[in-house]
Amino acid sequence: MKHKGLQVVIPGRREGARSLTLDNPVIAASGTFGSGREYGEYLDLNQLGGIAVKGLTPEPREGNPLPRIVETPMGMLNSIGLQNPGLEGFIKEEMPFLRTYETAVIANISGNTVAEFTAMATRLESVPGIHGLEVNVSCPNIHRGGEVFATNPEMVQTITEEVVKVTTLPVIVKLSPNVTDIGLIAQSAEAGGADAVSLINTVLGMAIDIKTRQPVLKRVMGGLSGPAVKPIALRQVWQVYQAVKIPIIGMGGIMTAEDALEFLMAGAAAVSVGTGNFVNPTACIDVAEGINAYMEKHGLHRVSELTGAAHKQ
Amino acid sequence: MKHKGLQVVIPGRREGARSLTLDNPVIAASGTFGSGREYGEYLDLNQLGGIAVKGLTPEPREGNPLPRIVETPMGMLNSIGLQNPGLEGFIKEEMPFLRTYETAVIANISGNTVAEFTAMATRLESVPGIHGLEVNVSCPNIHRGGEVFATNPEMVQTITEEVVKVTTLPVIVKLSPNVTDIGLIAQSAEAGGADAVSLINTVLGMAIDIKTRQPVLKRVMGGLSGPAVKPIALRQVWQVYQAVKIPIIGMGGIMTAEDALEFLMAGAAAVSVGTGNFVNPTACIDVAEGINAYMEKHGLHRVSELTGAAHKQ
Amino acid sequence: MKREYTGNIMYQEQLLEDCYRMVLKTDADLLQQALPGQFVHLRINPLGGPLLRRPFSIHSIDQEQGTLSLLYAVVGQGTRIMAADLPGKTVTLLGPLGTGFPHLPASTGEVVLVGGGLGTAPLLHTASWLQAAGRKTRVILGFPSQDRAMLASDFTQIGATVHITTEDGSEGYHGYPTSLLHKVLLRESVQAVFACGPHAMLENVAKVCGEAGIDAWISMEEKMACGIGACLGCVVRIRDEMGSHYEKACLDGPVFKASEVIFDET
Amino acid sequence: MKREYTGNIMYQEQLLEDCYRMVLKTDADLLQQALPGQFVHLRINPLGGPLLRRPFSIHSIDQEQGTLSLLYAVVGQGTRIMAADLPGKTVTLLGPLGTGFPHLPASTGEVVLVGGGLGTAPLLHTASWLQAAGRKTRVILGFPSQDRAMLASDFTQIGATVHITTEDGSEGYHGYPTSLLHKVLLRESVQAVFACGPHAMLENVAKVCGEAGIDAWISMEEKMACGIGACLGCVVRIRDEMGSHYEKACLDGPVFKASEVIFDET
Ligand SMILES: Cc1cc2nc3c(=O)[nH]c(=O)nc-3n(C[C@H](O)[C@H](O)[C@H](O)COP(=O)(O)OP(=O)(O)OC[C@H]3O[C@@H](n4cnc5c(N)ncnc54)[C@H](O)[C@@H]3O)c2cc1C
Ligand SMILES: Cc1cc2nc3c(=O)[nH]c(=O)nc-3n(C[C@H](O)[C@H](O)[C@H](O)COP(=O)(O)OP(=O)(O)OC[C@H]3O[C@@H](n4cnc5c(N)ncnc54)[C@H](O)[C@@H]3O)c2cc1C
Ligand SMILES: Cc1cc2nc3c(=O)[nH]c(=O)nc-3n(C[C@H](O)[C@H](O)[C@H](O)COP(=O)(O)O)c2cc1C
Ligand SMILES: Cc1cc2nc3c(=O)[nH]c(=O)nc-3n(C[C@H](O)[C@H](O)[C@H](O)COP(=O)(O)O)c2cc1C
Ligand code: FES
Ligand code: FES
Repeated sequence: MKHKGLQVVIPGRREGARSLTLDNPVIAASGTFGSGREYGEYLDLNQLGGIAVKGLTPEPREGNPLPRIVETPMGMLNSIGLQNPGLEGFIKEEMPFLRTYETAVIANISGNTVAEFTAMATRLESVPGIHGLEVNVSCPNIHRGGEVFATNPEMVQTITEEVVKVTTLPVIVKLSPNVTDIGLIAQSAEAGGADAVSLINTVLGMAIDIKTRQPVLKRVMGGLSGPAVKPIALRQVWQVYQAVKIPIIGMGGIMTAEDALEFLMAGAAAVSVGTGNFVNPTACIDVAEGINAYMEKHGLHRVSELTGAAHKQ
Repeated sequence: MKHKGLQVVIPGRREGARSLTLDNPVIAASGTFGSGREYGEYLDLNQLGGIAVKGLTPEPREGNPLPRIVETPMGMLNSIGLQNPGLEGFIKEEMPFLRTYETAVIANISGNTVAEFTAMATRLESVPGIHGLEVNVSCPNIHRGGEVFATNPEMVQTITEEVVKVTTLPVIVKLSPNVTDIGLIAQSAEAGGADAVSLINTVLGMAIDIKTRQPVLKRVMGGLSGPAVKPIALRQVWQVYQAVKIPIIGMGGIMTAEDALEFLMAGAAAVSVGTGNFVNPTACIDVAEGINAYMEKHGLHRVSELTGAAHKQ
Repeated sequence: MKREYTGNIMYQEQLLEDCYRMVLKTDADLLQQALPGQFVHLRINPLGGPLLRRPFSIHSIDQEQGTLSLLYAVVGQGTRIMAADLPGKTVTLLGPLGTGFPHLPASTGEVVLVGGGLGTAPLLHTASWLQAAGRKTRVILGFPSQDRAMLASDFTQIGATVHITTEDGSEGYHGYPTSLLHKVLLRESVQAVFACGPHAMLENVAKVCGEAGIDAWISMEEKMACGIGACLGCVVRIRDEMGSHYEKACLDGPVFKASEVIFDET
Repeated sequence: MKREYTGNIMYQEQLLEDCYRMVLKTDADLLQQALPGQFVHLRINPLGGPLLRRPFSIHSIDQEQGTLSLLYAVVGQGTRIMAADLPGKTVTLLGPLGTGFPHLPASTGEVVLVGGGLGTAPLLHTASWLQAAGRKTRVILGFPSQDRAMLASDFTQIGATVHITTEDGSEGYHGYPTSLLHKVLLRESVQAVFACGPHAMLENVAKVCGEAGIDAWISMEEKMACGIGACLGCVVRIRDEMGSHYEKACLDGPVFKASEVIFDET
């Protein structure tokens, strides 16, 4: 879906930084859409607002042993373990394909040290066709006893500062919901120079197989996503909107345009659809069309008129 | 359901403290079962493991304006606002009824200051028929700018210490899931002298009405409960089991015996059913019977054989 | 002990584009107890979602057939599923729940029932019950327009006097049901008014009846979780000597004395 | 563009206490494309839960009737809902998905199909297709006991040679289907083996065929979310020159060359 009223621009905040222009406010969420190839058979990738590609690491990763997914009531747990061909593999195998589309491509990067994040950002700076970086801070920091970066405001600020130093690409910091005060973490990203934040990543959860009396997932815990988490995600988008001034990309359980509108009204400038793609392969486009229809029906001219609407009485 | 194998005893840890004996591991969760009167028409209250009565405050409270409930995918948000007749009202109006049953009655107390908690605990110490205290720390502390007690380890430890000083009743500290590290908070309760912890209270969430473009709940955020939160609750029970030695009462989305068995295996000594009662008014008993059937089928003699089973390989 | 009943869908009748009547075969116990204005709490999809039960007024009862009917509008997930349900499917029911319309003392005055749109649902069972008790029953049914009007014949069949009102005048009285009610109260000897419909209509019923000095009872729709008085989700603010207090729509209501309800909140 | 199809439940047949055959009317597009061993990804309850789609092998296809059938066991929420579904209900389908059994080069050797329990599901469509191509088809169906045995007549009807095996000897060959397979491989001229069933059986098929030097393809059941290759939820470990790598059961499979599958993980 393309037309001026649907466009969302996330301006670069730093000197010389590029901005991110989405044709419409719906981005396919990282890790749920591969590099777009598979869903490209069900929809026209050019109709998306953006594609956040699957999480990348410096080296190829095999990912976790099976089972990797468990269904839960209106949700799912995943423990994919960042299976990916590594940054170079991705650039070689997927970018030529992605460059044939006009849709904004957002590289989602995961590291276990600050250096890994900056190395990936540096490398991506010069890759044609990359429109933005999404910094996935929901990873354990191997230099800090495995503490998850995303739970520590200083670490989030540091990663953000270091990444923005090495790139002119717009930098989106992807926040974890598994924290006491997500507003605080968003402020750290903002203070570190992030151009936007995206949230929520998956909620830590687990399931037990009562037959074997063991956790279903080999790695015990997994990430909960899907409609079950929507109320939590909306609340956190609301809190972050009150905490920071930079744009928010909202996600967590979006299946329909109505869901997406809730996120926009809670404060999101754009949204992502993750698990929803698995249920409905044209979800991203259905959501964009539904937002468009709502805007037409209510005489709205720009998506930004909806962003944060629920905060105004 | 009563027989020796189903009994769960939560020993008092302090000098002179009483212990809590549950006939079976299934307790009706606070706030979802009133004082048992209504559900008493659908089931025999004597068949329950225990009843955690609706949350009590020192003075009567009217609760929040409507709407107070919103359904979400396989969950619900509530914003009841602790409507209750006040501690004295409860003792006068409900305790004579509850004393006619043998089932363990657990008083759930909520305060906005440490003094409110200790005043209620002191008063309940001498009320016949009360078998235990559940200290609901998911309330804002009016002396600390509204910071929720449950998110601050020191405050949790202080409340626990002060409450255990004034009561010989077993003290259960009810933990909030809305924290980065629930193990840490559980350790504070344990260090403060709690006899047990119960978790999870509701997960902070919200919903927006896209017609009015306003939050559905007048108080904006509410507490998410029901099957949607089960994976989160199980994960936190698992984490708390690894963090403390005191017994855990597990809850969050339990609808069936299978759900309850997952909680026991994750580390719970007993479980509570909340939202499940609304869907199935005999849920508590159905769950107890299902646990019993599972134990018989697998030749288990005591519920404790299941507690934490998933931690052993 | 009260218990959950099963309801087996016998058939459905589509009355309007978004309005259906569902006929359920269910237990004689439930049918015998059901008083006018009470409701059932339906678990629409026991094998899946939605999670919570949905409250529906008892629309009519056929003791001989052993059936209960519901009249419902398709507004969200639960009612969308109901509308797609096929005969043979099983739902579960709690009920009859709540406090319905009062048993009035004997009188020659008539009882006027006022229904707004889908609010008509409980009034058919209520009218049958009044007619069976030999009470003169007048029914005022309000709809936006003729193409949304329904059920008049169901009421005349059981012997009630029926007035249709439409907002656009396309059928019957041109105006709101409450303005016709106002006229009826001036003209007829009315003992009491029973009403069900949107909050705004109920508020007007309270006003009109208050001014005329006629007792009125109204049925309130609030969101419900438990449906039996345990969760405190469904409260209605009720006037008292001290000011006001909350009562539970599911247990103390859904029918309340109109003069006692404070409407500001919803 | 690929798209989602709707499937209208025509009827269901209960084959065992917990096993049903569901016949769906669906789009000719889907039916024409469907190759043996491929699957459809079913959204059982588009108006409610469960959330995720469920993968089911294509059991048979009737181009004339425009129908597709699934053979399924009731094991959890989704299949419980399916078993309760009434004719007339609509589900949605993605498919045909995945890579099915290979197109074999012409040969006089027979193709042996080995099915364990519900694993028989894709083999009926496969057998029809082989028979239509003029290939000699032998089917070995393994069940725990006679009262769980089924489908023999469906296979004989289309001209395949059928053997039943039961673990307790109550019908047909006494033993596992793989031990009968072992005998068949010694006795007959077999070009290839296609198998579907529990992991343990597939592992044995791989072993028996490996020892006999016969090519075998097996269909793997892994938990799936997307069903189309995007989520990486359904991987299978495949042997390669460097050691091994993961392939996707939904896209690269569910049928894999038996000699390449590494079974340790599941
Ligand atoms: C005592 C009582 C009697 C009722 N009788 C009837 C009747 O006879 N016919 C009829 O069509 N409707 C009746 N309603 C309203 C009916 O319960 C709702 O329309 C229905 O629950 C909507 O469910 P849904 O899943 O389609 O809508 P959704 O909007 O998806 O429902 C979401 C949640 O909101 C609640 N909800 C939505 N609308 C209403 C409403 N208007 N009132 C109360 N809760 C609501 C639902 O129960 C559910 O918990 C009655 C309500 C009450 C309280
Ligand atoms: C390619 C493929 C083809 C299949 N074909 C058939 C068939 O023809 N007939 C048949 O009866 N079954 C078949 N299965 C298995 C079938 O998908 C599951 O039995 C079904 O999904 C169970 O759903 P449920 O909701 O009843 O069970 P639940 O246990 O409630 O399901 C929970 C989750 O686990 C998954 N799951 C559960 N069991 C299995 C399983 N054995 N394999 C894979 N995922 C599982 C479900 O898909 C769902 O995501 C096939 C599986 C795959 C991968
Ligand atoms: C299977 C799966 C894989 C995911 N992989 C990643 C990832 O690699 N990087 C990342 O930042 N988020 C990842 N996510 C999180 C999603 O991008 C999204 O934040 C989350 O699922 C919530 O949105 P949803 O409820 O719409 O799925 C993954 C989610 C799923 C379900
Ligand atoms: C309507 C409602 C009211 C509640 N009131 C209280 C309360 O007063 N005190 C308390 O500690 N927990 C309260 N809770 C939380 C429950 O006791 C329980 O911790 C939570 O709902 C998770 O369990 P569930 O998913 O089984 O409902 C309430 C929950 C609901 C749904
Ligand atoms: S719906 Fe629970 S008290 Fe009325
Ligand atoms: S199910 Fe998603 S990759 Fe196979």
